[in-house]
Amino acid sequence: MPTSSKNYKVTVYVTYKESVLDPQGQAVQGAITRMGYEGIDTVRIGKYFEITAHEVPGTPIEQTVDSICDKLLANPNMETYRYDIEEDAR
Amino acid sequence: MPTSSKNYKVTVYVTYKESVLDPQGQAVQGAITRMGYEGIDTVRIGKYFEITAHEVPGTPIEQTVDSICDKLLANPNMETYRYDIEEDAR
Amino acid sequence: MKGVQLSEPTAEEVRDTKIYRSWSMTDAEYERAVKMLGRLPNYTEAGLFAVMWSEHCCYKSSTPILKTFPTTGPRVLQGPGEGAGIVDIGNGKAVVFKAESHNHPSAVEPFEGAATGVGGILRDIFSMGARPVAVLDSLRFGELSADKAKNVEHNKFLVDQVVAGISSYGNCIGVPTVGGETAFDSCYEGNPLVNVMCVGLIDQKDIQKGRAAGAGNSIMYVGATTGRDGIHGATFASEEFGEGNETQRSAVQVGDPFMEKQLVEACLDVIHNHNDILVGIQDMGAAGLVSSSTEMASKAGTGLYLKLDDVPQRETNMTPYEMMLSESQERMLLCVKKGHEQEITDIFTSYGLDAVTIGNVTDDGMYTLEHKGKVVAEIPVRFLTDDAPEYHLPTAVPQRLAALRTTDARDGISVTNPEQTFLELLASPTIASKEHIWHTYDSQVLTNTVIRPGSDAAVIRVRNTDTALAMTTDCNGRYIYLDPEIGGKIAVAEAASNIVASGATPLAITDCLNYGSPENPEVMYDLTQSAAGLSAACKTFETPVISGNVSLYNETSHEAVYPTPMIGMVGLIEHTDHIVTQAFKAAGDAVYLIGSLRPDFAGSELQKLQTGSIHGQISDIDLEGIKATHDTLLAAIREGLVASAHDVSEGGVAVALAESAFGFDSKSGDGSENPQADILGVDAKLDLEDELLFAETIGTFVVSVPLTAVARFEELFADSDATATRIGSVDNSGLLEIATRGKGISVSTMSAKKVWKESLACLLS
Amino acid sequence: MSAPRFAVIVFPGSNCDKDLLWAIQTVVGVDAEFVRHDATSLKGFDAAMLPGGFSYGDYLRCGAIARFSPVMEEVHRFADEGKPVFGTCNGFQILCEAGLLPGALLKNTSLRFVCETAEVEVANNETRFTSHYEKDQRLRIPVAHAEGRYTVTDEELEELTANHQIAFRYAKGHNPNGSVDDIAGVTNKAGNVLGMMPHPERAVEALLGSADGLPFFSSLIASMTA
Ligand SMILES: Nc1ncnc2c1ncn2[C@@H]1O[C@H](COP(=O)(O)OP(=O)(O)O)[C@@H](O)[C@H]1O
Ligand SMILES: [Mg+2]
Repeated sequence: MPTSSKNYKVTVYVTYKESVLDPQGQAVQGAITRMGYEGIDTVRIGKYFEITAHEVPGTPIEQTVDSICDKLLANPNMETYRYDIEEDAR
Repeated sequence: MPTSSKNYKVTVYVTYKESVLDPQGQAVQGAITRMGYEGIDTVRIGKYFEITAHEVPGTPIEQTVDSICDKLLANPNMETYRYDIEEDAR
Repeated sequence: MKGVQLSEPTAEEVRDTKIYRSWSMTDAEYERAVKMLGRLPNYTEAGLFAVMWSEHCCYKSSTPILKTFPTTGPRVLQGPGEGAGIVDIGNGKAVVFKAESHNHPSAVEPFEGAATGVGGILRDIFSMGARPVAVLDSLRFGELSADKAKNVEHNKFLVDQVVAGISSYGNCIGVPTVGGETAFDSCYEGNPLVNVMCVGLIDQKDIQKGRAAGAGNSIMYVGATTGRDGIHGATFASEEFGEGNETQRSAVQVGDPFMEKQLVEACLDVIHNHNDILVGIQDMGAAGLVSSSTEMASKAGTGLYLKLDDVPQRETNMTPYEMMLSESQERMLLCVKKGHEQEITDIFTSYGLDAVTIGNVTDDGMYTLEHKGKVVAEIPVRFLTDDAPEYHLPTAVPQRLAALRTTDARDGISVTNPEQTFLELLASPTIASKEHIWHTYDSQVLTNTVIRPGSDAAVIRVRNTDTALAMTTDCNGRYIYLDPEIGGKIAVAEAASNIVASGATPLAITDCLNYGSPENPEVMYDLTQSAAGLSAACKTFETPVISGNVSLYNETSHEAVYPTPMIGMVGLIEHTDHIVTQAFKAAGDAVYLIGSLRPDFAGSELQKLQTGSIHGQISDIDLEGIKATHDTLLAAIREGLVASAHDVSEGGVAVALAESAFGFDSKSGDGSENPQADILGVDAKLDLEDELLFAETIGTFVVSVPLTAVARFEELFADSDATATRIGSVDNSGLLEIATRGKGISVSTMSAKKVWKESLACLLS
Repeated sequence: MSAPRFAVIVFPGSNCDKDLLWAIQTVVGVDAEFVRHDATSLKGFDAAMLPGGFSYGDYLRCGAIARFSPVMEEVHRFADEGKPVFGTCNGFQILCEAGLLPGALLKNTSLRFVCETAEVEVANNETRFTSHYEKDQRLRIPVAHAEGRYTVTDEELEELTANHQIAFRYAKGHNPNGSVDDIAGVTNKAGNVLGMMPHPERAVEALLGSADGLPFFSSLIASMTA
């Protein structure tokens, strides 16, 4: 991996759309309640990706990440995503 | 849920420890490479919890979240976690 | 031999600090290694000795006992010593099987521990060249009710996670989990037992051996990369390394069933289609690279030269010690004819896997490791393998035996309300239906499963033949606890009864010997005596031991587990027409009790239910008599006279009759669950006291016979040394009616079934 | 048309591929062959069959990675040309991810893997995959999955219903996974692509408990030879 170019730390968050039932989140919430914790109202579970990347001349990193999210990391039928890109000193 | 007290939005991130094999991340990374994207170096997958909560008199929210993470959301043998707590206007 | 990494102790420091003790190597063993080598072993070498001479790798305390097992027979093609044992099943085919324990990893990390247990035993099977076709799981946990457990929530968590781990790995890789057993006793709290058995099929011409033969041939590493996974226990405690940071610590092994699926297909491809360039193949199991490679060399009488820099690594700065001992999963070692490495690499690449050459076979008998340009270990192979120590450890009659036998097995037992007792037994987790568990296992993938979980034995048909294989796992640790020798006989007899009840001739067994610490003479007594019982029974039933596994040190600070030699047995069904299940098939069929019930209450579920403990002397069993019963029952089955057969075990004849009624399915009659099905009943009369309904007499069966076959069935038994008593019939009443000399039982089949079927899920929720 | 030839697609991690081949080739007796995920042509084949299993371990979402396999371009072409494309279990999940069928398959509401012989009903016997069944015929076909909860939006469900795209339903009270409207299998609008969670290839031999899947294969073959 080229050292002269920029490095990135990308974080992607994928969650179910509001309208999609998340039984796993419900189960976790139920467990929390049964364990005796108070004050927890709702739990939803999502996926979380930590990606390290480096600059590719001619392709902005945003474009790559956008495309990977759209095509692979999230299923647009039922999920939404967002991401953060940070420059990474390494 | 009481409306007079504070509401919180809690986000918990759970990831494998560095030393633990992450076959899921490897599979995704492989797919990204096969799909022809350049510049992606590593992918690790974690879990992501969106929790809404409300204030419980006498128990700081940090304490509750800490304890839930330790006991339920993360497996201390293999995983680490971090979280953000925000006050939520609702 | 200089130049090991700076952070590592020198050979002198290893000697002076006795660091090897933290690897469970004794001073005497260290001295032995020094003497054999004629010099001080360096850090890496001492580590190799410690791990290769550990109980886990060399069975130093159990070997003398294992040598007493019968291991040969006319059908045995491969006995103990290879990855798995092999038995001829005709038509040029053979069955390959072995069981393995993953108790300790499952106690620490139940999901991954159980999952990697499945992964490990699968590799043993396909490394022989066989395709894995079935998995069985034998599980033991602590109690599930709060009044009997120290930490009931943790016990439930363990059940949940272990089962999830097995299902996740087995389902993903696509090998059906077709059977197993699950029992609960407080002695397993803190030390659950997770034993997994795998059965494979092979064309006899494809049988492989794990050999590294032919100087100059290449040693190739395939599969997953190596990390610091599962390196034994205290090794990386901070004092030793003075660094103590997270990444230096041994990591939990994570299973990657997808990787293993590709590994199975690639390895079988090489074995079936490129056998001319493959010399040997072996899986990397316990003590990973060092164990697999030295064994391959030892079997071929060769030496090895390995260049550790070429070992694919997942983590940075791994030391030779770490690489050699790592137990990263999904890795195999191949010995390949020199010059053909690229062909092998290409095959693995086509499955998305890496295969790299990490060394070669030598003719000097030495095990030589190179790392960063230096030789870091140089030891004769046989020092690590064949010359490992073997101990004849002292035995002592356990004190518990005398104490347990002062009381009569009947003490504390009184059945005043047999119906209630019956329902309580059906609800006890050890007897209750395990559907909640096996429902999460894909038991049908590969489309060979004739009998899924839920009958005495699972049955897999053998494609392109008329034959099928029956398989089961069995062991009631309570009996061994009360009398190791008789208990050992019972374990094999019970497994054989399950096999016979499904219409099969028992072929052979594998085992997992789960015991406490061998340093305890009482444990050694249990081990020795139960092995004697197993051997005696194996001889009678003509089922040699073809493979197995020993798991010692199963104890927590409080107590050792019951001595639990799990028996995995496979039987051959000559024609699929002979397959029988435990489920009643039709109203009107006559019901027989085969054999006669005795007041066998010591260690029974009834005794535990009513007294909260187990005690008393179990009575010896008549192996020859049971064998005669088996032979006659099998003859009846093969003549097509038997509609259903179920052996009497936990809970006694009442439970056996009930389970036969529960299994009925009006659609398929195959015993699979269908709550909508019309329900059958049974009307039986036994000339016995109420208590006897719950006696656990091994070698007795409940059998149903169509009326048209009754005469011939009775004739067969009359001409034999076995007895069959007609006790009633299957009917449409929807009631379980069992009359006795006392009050007897009369309950609705549906309500009893509900108790039995829902209990486990209920207890686990 | 001459005797049809089936392609059984093998993705890394497919594990019902051999079962499907056995059912078609040995039990039903029709020409079938494995085709690797990286094949670039389906020339000479008349139907594409996507088996069950755990393609790429199902590590991201079921079917999400497999849909990018080179062979899927050919499967798309097949579908566009009106040739039959079938997916069971993981195959169904891949077809949904690939957009060849509407909807998605999510975790069972029980959150557990379920392996059982499902009670399935034929909702539409006028497809090329189901013509040898009676309408509403009750079938026993095994299911084995952890992610079989078929999910579509309300509008999509209306459309599916209006277009008679629902081919199979679980019998009332027998829904093993929480699928919307008890849906067990759907076709595309044109009716030449079918996905279903139950495994018809596991129900072709009475010895193994059910032969209710045989008419599925015979319907399909009849539609190809007609
Ligand atoms: N952990 C398990 N995994 C798979 N099947 C199981 C498991 N536990 C029990 N079973 C199945 O449940 C049935 C009853 O088991 P068990 O009571 O041990 O039978 P038996 O007393 O005849 O040996 C068997 O078909 C067995 O295979
Ligand atoms: Mg039995």
